[in-house]
Amino acid sequence: MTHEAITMVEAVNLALAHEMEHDENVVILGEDVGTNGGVFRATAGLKDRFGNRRVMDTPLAEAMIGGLTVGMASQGLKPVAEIQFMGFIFPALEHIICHAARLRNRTRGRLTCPMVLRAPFGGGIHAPEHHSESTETLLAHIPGLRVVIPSSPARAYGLLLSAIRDPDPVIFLEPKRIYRASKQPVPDNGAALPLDTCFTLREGSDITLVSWGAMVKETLEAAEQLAEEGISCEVIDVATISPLDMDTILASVAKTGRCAIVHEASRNLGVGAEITANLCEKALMDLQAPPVRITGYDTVMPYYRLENHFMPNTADIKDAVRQTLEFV
Amino acid sequence: MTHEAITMVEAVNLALAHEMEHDENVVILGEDVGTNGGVFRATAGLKDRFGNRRVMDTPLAEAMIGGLTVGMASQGLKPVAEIQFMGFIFPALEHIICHAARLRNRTRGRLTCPMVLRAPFGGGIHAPEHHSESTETLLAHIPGLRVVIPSSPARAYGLLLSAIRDPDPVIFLEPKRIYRASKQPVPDNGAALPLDTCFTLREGSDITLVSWGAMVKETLEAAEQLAEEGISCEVIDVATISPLDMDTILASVAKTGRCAIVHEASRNLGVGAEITANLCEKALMDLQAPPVRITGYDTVMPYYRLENHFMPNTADIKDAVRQTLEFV
Amino acid sequence: MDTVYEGDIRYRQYLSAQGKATAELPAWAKDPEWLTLCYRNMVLARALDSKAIALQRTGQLGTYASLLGSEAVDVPAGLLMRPEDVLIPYYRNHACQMLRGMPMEEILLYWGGDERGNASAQQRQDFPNCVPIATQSMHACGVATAIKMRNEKRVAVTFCGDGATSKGDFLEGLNVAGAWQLPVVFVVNNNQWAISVPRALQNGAPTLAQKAIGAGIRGEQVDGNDVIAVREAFELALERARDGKGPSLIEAISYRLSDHTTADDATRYRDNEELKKAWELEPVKRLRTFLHSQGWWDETQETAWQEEVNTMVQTATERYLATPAQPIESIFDHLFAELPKQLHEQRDWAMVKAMKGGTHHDS
Amino acid sequence: MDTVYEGDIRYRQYLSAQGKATAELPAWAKDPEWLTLCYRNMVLARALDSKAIALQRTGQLGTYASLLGSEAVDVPAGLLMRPEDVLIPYYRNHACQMLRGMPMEEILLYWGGDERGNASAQQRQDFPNCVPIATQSMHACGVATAIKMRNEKRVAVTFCGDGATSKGDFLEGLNVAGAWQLPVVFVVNNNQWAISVPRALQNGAPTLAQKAIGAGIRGEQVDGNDVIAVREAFELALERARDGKGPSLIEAISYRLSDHTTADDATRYRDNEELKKAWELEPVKRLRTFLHSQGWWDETQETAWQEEVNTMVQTATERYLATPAQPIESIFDHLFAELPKQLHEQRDWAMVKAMKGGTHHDS
Ligand SMILES: Cc1ncc(C[n+]2csc(CCOP(=O)(O)OP(=O)(O)O)c2C)c(N)n1
Ligand SMILES: Cc1ncc(C[n+]2csc(CCOP(=O)(O)OP(=O)(O)O)c2C)c(N)n1
Ligand SMILES: [Mg+2]
Ligand SMILES: [Mg+2]
Repeated sequence: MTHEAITMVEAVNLALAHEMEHDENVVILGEDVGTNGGVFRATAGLKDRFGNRRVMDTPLAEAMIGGLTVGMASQGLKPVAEIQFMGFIFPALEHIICHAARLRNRTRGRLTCPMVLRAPFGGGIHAPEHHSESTETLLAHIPGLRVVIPSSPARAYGLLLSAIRDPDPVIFLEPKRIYRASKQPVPDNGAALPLDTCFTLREGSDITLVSWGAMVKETLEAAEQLAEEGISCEVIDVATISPLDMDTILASVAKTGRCAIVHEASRNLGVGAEITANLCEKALMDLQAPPVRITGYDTVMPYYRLENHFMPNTADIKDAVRQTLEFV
Repeated sequence: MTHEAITMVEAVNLALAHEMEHDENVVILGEDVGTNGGVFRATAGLKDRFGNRRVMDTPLAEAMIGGLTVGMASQGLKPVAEIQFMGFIFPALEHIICHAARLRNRTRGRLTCPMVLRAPFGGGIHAPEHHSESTETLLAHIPGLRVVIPSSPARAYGLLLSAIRDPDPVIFLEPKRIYRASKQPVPDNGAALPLDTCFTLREGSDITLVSWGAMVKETLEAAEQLAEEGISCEVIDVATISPLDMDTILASVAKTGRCAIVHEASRNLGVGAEITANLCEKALMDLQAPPVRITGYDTVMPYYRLENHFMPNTADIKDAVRQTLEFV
Repeated sequence: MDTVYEGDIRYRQYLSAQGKATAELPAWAKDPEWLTLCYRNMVLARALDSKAIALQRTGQLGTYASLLGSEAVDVPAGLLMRPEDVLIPYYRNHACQMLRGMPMEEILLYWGGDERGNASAQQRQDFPNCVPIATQSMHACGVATAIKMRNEKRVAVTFCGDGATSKGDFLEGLNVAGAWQLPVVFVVNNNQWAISVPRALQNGAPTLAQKAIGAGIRGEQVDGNDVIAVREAFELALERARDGKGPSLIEAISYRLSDHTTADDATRYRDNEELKKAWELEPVKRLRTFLHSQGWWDETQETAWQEEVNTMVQTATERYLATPAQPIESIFDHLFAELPKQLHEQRDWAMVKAMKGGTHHDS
Repeated sequence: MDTVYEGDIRYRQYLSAQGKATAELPAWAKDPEWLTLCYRNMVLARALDSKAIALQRTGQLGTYASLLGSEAVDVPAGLLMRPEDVLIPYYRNHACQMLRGMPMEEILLYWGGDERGNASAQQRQDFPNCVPIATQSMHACGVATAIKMRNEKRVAVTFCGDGATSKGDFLEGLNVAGAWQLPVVFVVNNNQWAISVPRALQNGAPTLAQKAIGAGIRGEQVDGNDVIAVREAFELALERARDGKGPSLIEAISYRLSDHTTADDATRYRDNEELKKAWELEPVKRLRTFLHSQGWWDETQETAWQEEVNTMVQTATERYLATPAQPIESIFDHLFAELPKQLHEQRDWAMVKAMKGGTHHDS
């Protein structure tokens, strides 16, 4: 059991290895996941350790990765498939939406689809086109899927364990900008984290900041800096964006009366829309100011020279929070 | 010029014929669109009239339909592609999202993608699996696309003309439940309807009902019936769900103070979420009650024996409106 | 220029349209047992098919895809597969499904718009009907991957139509099956039409079987109206797969004697002459003629069997029609192993709405 | 069993690894002009490539895909295509793009993360680099459909890698090209690796060219390190397409002498011995040896050309580095022909944020 501080991508690797060690049905497939250990090294060493029957380099075809995974899962394997970048997930959507999310329902439970589909996503690493988008909405909207996004090494480890153990399909989106942004000791004790709850990372009384994935970093930074100005922020990491745990968010907003939601995805129909809609429907009387969304623009993610303009930053969050607090 | 009353699917056909007649660059492609005239007869007679160079039965491959369309559009054609049912659009998404929506932006306007992708969608006709879903969110979330949904023969005609003439990609979703539900005289005069505005179908003062597509029928019915109870509903047909014209909706809610949004799609991250979020952000002080969403459930669209349970009906809308009006 | 690859595609046929042997019959075909069993099931399948169409026409069934003309493709497969094999069907494999143990009333239940048609234990690990074209090809490869990984002697068998061979899923499936030498059999039921699109518009090659070549797997063509040819091809493919010798593609040439589905009207696009000619090739009569000529089947047997078949189909129909709809909460209860808390409220609403006086009562 | 299809795949080569003729050379290859032009451009392409890698290493360029080892695949295509033809490239066709008129500084600008790298008028109707694997194959078919529909004598030429041949888009593209007999040429630059996945894991067939067979189109293999073979194959394919004789697939066997991109480290998965052997086959030296042996090129010319090339690349680099970033509003201004009113506010915010004192100033 390691207590060394590790990065998020190492935590992903640790969780994969842990589950492969404890459940022989857990297998890995994807492009370059074998000898190469994944382009981000998330599966590094696993082929050597578990053999190429359980860690499979596939031909280059995402629809096929999606379809194979469904077929394998129906046989009681627990495939963990990697889509190399979320920007290449689209060919797999037919299998995810029409089959993975529906196999249990379609057969009234006779066949099930206990699979995980991992994909790095989001901007900020100066990557080529299609390597930086945040399109989690497309999956979060689909009934029958769980969509999980970790924001720290420890949560990556615990949530990925849950995702693999879950008897239903889970989309596990990894914010690659923070793959190696910080280290944290993560005991390899097999302790899973729940997929049905947000995580409150910081308590506060003036405003609730809601975020997930890489933007949690900026959100926490903003909270920290605003504290110096005497503004007390509660910070919630949604983690499982679908099904969405509004209870935690509503309880927090009942207390703070204000809310800012931070995400990298485009604003229009980003998950922030659903959260805001819920606040409006269920907490209208609690709101002392309109909730605010701090998000990417409704434009194509620009090619990398301008990408930082697209992505919200700490200063944006602080500005928005201050404005919300000024609202009367 | 015909003034005969026609159905919505006939109006689609009329608009296609009109544009093919007036612009030789307009061409049609898809599965069964030629001799068969489309499984819903939307392209009936067009192959005979314009020849099989301009009305092309494609091999059975939706990714290919998406990709061909992009290639053709880049050459200055104005392809109107049909996806036989929206439930089969997923393989085409990579081309729609990564290419159609981005070709202009990616080349700073050097190449453009003036295409229309038509697809019938929605439930209520007791169809096989995958023939009844409403997944407009998946397209509406994508920057660079216009997503248009008609709700009457006249609007189908006028909006489709605009869609074809538009210099950018338009997704044109046709609510098949109302393909033949009613008839309306539609003069074939080439007059287009704007893609940047909602249509106010009925004025009212107590509450704003917002809907699109097939649900506009139930929404209007509910308004009619509620009028008899002395409740005055304003009814807005969104029509172009992305980019979304909030101005019309906000102006209406400023007047009525209440809002109910009706859509067939699942609730979570349905377009109703974005509308509600906008109301919360921009009209918080106008709202006399929380807006309400009357939607499909966050479940898989059930196979047809139970589908009517999934789809909101007139009584649901009336109940929700009454409850909203009782809110104090 | 060096030749770096050479290949060919063969066509297999034993029975002419007139039910006469066109080649030396395999040994097993000299015994009446299997062929009469096959015949009986083809007749049964056709009777079920007629009933389904009648039910649809009278508003008692939804859109239905007829199997008319593919009996000889489906039935041998259903008879030859072992229980532990896995069928990954498309939407026109009712005969095979029936032979794999799926009760006829469940076949009707499925086409009656009810998910329980996919639910019976008799279906074991077989996949449900697949509507999104060709996606099943890849599920079959996934199943076969699991089988291979576990060193099991089982085979994944999947069907699709001629139109489906144009879709990436089918082609990606062939490719990975070849790359990984998976225990899978792909059967293309080439019934010459994909709704209104004829075979010639799908693809520019003389055979569909040659798509196997690019994937480096075995491919062959068989007369899909000839059960002897289909059994030979299929048995070989099954055995090879079971013995770890890799995948096969079988293109069975049949003809869609029906409309595409009950929602279709083939007279809009299909020449009546062509249909007439196709009826001359049809598989049930062909086999019956052969059985007659061998003295393995006679009019008395035929009449008795037709009667028996009608009773079976009628019983199944009654069971189907007597099946009450699922309760509305069923749409929530199979979404996940356990209903997420977020959905409890929606489930409650749905139940209230479905109750007497509710907005969706009896709808 | 009747044979219903027979086919083969041939391999074309004229120059051995040692730059010696292995077959009777085509007539045009007896003339120095084209081959020295080809050589010059291969050297230029390689110089640009080295520069790009150097820029990336020093933080002046983003992730870059080297063309090292595919010069002989790209350059002949760039020289033989006509201006009115359309190139639908993948992301490893810089040499071809350059020869089609794309200024080197724009090639760098693209890899420098700037959409204007796809924008110059010199690129005419050529498609921009395509990142989502194999999707370009289908765009090429769309372009070819437009060309065919208008009865134009133009050709759509598209490239992809060996890995890309596994993806549905490539296969669906071949299929429709065959069904519709489109004026398109598919070139597979089989450089043996798809990032870390070797050719053998992609596909179970001996050649990738035989994927053409299932689509009913011409397919052949060429030595992709031999410009003479590549030109012969490519010219034939272009001519056929231009004359309405249908599509071709050319599998050019090269080797990826570089890492996959600058973000990759091939030593993690690739044997050094294999790489060493591949260097013995490389195309630039092979052609130079041949030119030397014919007396068409000498050391003096080489030195002079290397110098010239360096100057050209240096000038382009300076232009690239001097190009200021686009203003932030550019991300709005090319989204649609006209900015929808809904986006005006976001555009305004973005500009304010980018201003001095704004939260995104200089970010
Ligand atoms: C992905 C997808 N696209 C379109 C359809 C609509 N559709 C259903 S059957 C069919 C034709 C299939 O033809 P073929 O593969 O030849 O099989 P057949 O029905 O003739 O047996 C089409 C286009 C679908 N079900 N799935
Ligand atoms: C749809 C898609 N999936 C994955 C990737 C990531 N990716 C980029 S290049 C590459 C390998 C391509 O190999 P190959 O086709 O042989 O071309 P090469 O780069 O070797 O020239 C992969 C997997 C991508 N760009 N697009
Ligand atoms: Mg067919
Ligand atoms: Mg390669």
